[in-house]
Amino acid sequence: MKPQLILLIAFGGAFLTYIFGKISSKLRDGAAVAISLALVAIFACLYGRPLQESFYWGFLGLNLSLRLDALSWFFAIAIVSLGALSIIFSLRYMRDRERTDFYYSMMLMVNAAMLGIVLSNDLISFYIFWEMMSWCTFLLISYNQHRALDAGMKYIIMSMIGSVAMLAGILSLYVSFDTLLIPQIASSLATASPGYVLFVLVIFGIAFGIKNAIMPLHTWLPDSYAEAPSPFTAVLSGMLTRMGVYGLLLITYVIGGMIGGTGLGSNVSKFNYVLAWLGALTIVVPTFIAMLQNDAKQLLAWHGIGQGGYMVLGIGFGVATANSLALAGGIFHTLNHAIYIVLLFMSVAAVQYRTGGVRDLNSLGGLVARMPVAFVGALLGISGLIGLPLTNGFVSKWMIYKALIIEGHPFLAFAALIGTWGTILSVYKFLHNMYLGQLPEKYKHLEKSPFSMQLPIAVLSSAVVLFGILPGIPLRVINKICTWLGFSSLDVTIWGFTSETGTLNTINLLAAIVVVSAVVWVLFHRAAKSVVVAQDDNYAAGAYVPRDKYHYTAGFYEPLFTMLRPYLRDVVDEFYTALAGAVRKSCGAVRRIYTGDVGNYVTYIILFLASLILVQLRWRPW
Amino acid sequence: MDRNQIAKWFKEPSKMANKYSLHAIYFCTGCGIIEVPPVITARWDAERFGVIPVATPRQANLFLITGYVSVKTLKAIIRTYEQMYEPKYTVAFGSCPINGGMYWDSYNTIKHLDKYIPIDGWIAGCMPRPEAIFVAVTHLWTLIDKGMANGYERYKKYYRAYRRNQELALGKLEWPPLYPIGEHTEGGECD
Amino acid sequence: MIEQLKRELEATFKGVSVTSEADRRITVVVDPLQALALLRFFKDRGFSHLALLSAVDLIDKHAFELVYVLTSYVEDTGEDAVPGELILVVKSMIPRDKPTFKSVISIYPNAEPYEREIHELFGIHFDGHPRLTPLFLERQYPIPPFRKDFDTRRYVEDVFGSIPAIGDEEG
Amino acid sequence: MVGRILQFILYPLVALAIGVFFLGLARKITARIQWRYGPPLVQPVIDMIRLFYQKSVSHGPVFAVGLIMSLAGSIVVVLFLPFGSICPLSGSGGLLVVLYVMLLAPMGIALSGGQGANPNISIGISRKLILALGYEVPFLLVLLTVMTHYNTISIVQVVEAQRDIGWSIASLPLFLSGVSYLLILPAMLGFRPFDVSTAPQEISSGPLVEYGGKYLLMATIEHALLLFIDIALFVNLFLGGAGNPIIFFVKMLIVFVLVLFIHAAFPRLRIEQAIRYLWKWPTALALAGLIIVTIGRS
Repeated sequence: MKPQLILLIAFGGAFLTYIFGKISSKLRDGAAVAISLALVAIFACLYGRPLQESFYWGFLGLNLSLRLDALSWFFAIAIVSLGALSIIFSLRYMRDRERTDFYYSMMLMVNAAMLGIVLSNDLISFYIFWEMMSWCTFLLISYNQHRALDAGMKYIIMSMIGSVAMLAGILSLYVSFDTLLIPQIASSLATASPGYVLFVLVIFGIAFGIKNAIMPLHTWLPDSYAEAPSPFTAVLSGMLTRMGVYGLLLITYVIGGMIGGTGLGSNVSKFNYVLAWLGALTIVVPTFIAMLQNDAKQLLAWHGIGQGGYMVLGIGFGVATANSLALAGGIFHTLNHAIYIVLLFMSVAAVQYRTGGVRDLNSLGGLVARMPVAFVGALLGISGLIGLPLTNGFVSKWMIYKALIIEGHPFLAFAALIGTWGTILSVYKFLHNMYLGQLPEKYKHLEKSPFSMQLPIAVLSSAVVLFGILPGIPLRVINKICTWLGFSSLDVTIWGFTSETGTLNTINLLAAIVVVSAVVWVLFHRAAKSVVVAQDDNYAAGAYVPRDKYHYTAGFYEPLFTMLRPYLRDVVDEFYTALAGAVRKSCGAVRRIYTGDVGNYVTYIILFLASLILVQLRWRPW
Repeated sequence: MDRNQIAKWFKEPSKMANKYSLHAIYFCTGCGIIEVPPVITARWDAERFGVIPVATPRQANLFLITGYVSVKTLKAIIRTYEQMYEPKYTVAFGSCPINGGMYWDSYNTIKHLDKYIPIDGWIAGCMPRPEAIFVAVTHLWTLIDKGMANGYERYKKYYRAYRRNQELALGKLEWPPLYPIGEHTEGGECD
Repeated sequence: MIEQLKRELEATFKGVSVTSEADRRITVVVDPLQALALLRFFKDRGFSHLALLSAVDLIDKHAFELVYVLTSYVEDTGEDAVPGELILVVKSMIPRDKPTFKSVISIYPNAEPYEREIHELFGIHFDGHPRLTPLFLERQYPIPPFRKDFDTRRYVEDVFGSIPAIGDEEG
Repeated sequence: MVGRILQFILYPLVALAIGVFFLGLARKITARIQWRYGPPLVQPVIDMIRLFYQKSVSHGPVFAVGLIMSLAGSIVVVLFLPFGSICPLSGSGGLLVVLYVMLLAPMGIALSGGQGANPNISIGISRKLILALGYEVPFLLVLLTVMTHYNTISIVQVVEAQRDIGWSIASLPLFLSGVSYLLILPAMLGFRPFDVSTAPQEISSGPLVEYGGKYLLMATIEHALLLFIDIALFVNLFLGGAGNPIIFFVKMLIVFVLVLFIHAAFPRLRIEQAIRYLWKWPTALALAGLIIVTIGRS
């Protein structure tokens, strides 16, 4: 099974679904699901065997090659499985929408492009697939027309800036080492001057920073998450934005030679410290901005940025101090975040599907009675996001904190911990306003979410709990990635870590919690019976308040907002919009030069030639 | 605590616990509310008897009705009483809830509160003094001991009659009945 | 002060009797037709505060007497008057069998709850009142309760007395 | 092995007994300060027995599951804390795990209250979470100071380290964080100056509005355990956490009575005032302690 055959299947599948769509929608849905499940099967059985494929296409005299190793397998299996789940989810979600053929083929195309990135072994194919991914995302984000168009525009402008920066980096690498195969670059970079290495780091860092929405470069994310169709937002937030993390890991591999050989070059570790601090900043500020949002998807989008900060903090700090626990924590958090953010977006989409697109938190409420499965998914999703014990978020956060504290960086750890508390407040508001509280009259007869939506939610909820209780399963693969990147391997066991400065044992934790809750449940059950009452049989100081007379969840954290609101304006976004406005104004001024009559153009040319001659006479630059 | 007290604790803990931990909710009806603050504060400390004021009927098992009951207040009293859950006791202060007191011929007050919600203890007097309230609490203990403080069982047994009386006094009630009563059958016992 | 007011009133309204039983208190009795004009007259004089609107059931004269109590905040009710000290009481009688009167909300807006209360308790209808709905009472009464011919004892007997005690009627 | 199982069973019961004793003591001492006799010391036990037999109202499955989760979370945290020489779960998680398991309690009550669908509950929960955010800032700084100072994340090792170099509240940087911890202790325990989330007068006891018999029983048990947890954590981290449980209990008693006096004497703050206070003095002290520790370490 050669890698380019896999890519062929993926891209071919995308076109096939488009053609089938022309024939019949049922055939197209079946084909889309079949292809995505086939990809999952392929990667599942490719677990242990690294594949090396050197030449698959002569392109301008450069040989493009693909490879599959521990790092790319880890990301690939995540991409295909989340892709398959979101395709299954969107079967019912997109049923009565228009342009569904375009939608399905684009979804498969985006998955294929991401696979391409992860499998590519040289920078040109990496760049091609990167561009393809960006453009497919742009087309999918602007699927709902009107407001989604400018969200897509904002996205594509920023990611184009990133890819242009990457292109410049690739060209400079090609010019200095005249090879584009990543392993060869890694070896030749070891001998390069530290200044050049720092330049490569910064250039690629900007490209991957924009994609991973690190703090100053994050402004495209909230609008594009909110406006994209929900199943695609799940994929976008789950894996697509984490291609930036894959890129960062790639850089650590490329400069891997530096770590093994001369130890960490001072400026390389300095760059990664800056990255770690940016990650810490990205954890704190967006999480508190998330509290202000009244739109469910905006709130989750801001958390997407915040959690991205954990990954960057883990990886940046791990590389800066050659600490494999932090690096493993960062990688593991990427997987965990992918799982529970997709789960949360799917539960929001399920509610949207039933309530006709409503996602304003102040007008929903009490849906736990009507949509229990979506509620359980949301509950497990937010406990993963917070990092409650027995969920996967907890283990990866624990790894990052332990590394930070033992290495003696309490302020970074403090930023991360405060991020957790900010998450708790804003995420409880999300759950409370959407599922708990009073059920409004108009949703009294809301039916449950359809089975095709409940299946992905159930699968992902069990994944959240499974990786929380048995973190050893993914950690074994991550351990292989760390050793491949040149870091020391961790003594990982099935249930956590043993070390003298503090251990983690999730099995004992699970046993303790299960036994104790059983005891508490027995005590609870033996006490006097309780009567289940209707929602309006509520204490209201003796008065009877009928159902829809008041709704109390508006302005959930009002006292805190009045204090924090001046500090939480999105200054970066305002700066960018001001910049864009200034550019538009100046371009307007320049446009006046083209008056349209030929005489002016001739005078411009003569003036230009005169100035050239003058310069030549005066300073003789040539 | 003498010997048989402890034995009684083990024989019927729920009765003893109900006696010595009466969480009271008092509805500020009529003039009696002036008596409650001195009762629960420093001078006549009700907490010695285990009686503490609580905020909501859900947490309470003692309902103090302090003073005359106007027709409008009766609606709130019934609502509060129905939001409390077994075992619950009610004590009415003063002569107005007994038979109307000095408002016996007023068109706007409820004469015999017992017709609308079951009352376990009455305290006579046109606003009883705090000592009278403590006597009432101790009497309530003996009632609970003998099992005679069964207002809530009476309410459940004759709920249809109580509901009919309430609707005679107040017209149609907005909230559904507490216990299932068939709309068609008239008077008599409910299961 | 009172003579000067009496002269002005007799000049503008006919059949008006102005008396002053106590110091700083003037009672003006007027027939219902001119009552509104009189209130408007006093309002322009600076009596801008309608302290109270109440009714008296004179059952032997078969009439209701509406009593408007006015005071003023401004100086110019007379050369030595202190704000608010001079209390003016306007009375007018309306027949008991046709208890209707014009609402004074156009002159004194704060009369709205007073008129609702009097409507509820005396049964006097104020036409021109935006919403004459019940204010205090929970139940409907055959005769408005404050009227003298409303026998409260008999009402209490046959309304509350008729409600059977719990448990005894089942034997 | 039998000893360990016994520890697992007896330790939470001992913790509950101490917590309930503290509740009784609180009511007795507050009464004495207000010139009245106050209930017998065992009054909380009587209340709990009565609540056990009282019928109650439920608003749905989450109403009960949330409360069970919060009580289970508190009991599991108790298992992680060393009490004198006993510490059942010391081997499987340090201070970080305790910090995260302590999240279960407020989240559980917030979840179960959420389904109660009552405006008072919603206001109570939002105040509770805001107050929690308020005292978490200094609390996290304090924990980080202790962890960096002893370069470990396991409480047992912190206690052992203090055995030979004396109480950590004596050393300069940790004195600042110890004082900061004491300043935020009333907020963590929900005592008077900061009991904005369960204010009986303003929002008729906040999240507890719809709790009847057994629900109120679970809430009181959870509050009693919360008393034990926060004070035991303070004693372990700052007062050396004694060898045998008796001395440990005496230290806890002293700290509790200190906080109780503040509880009995102070009126309730508004939520904004509480946050402004919590983010001013305790945070400044904790930050100073952390800076001194990091400078000392690097």
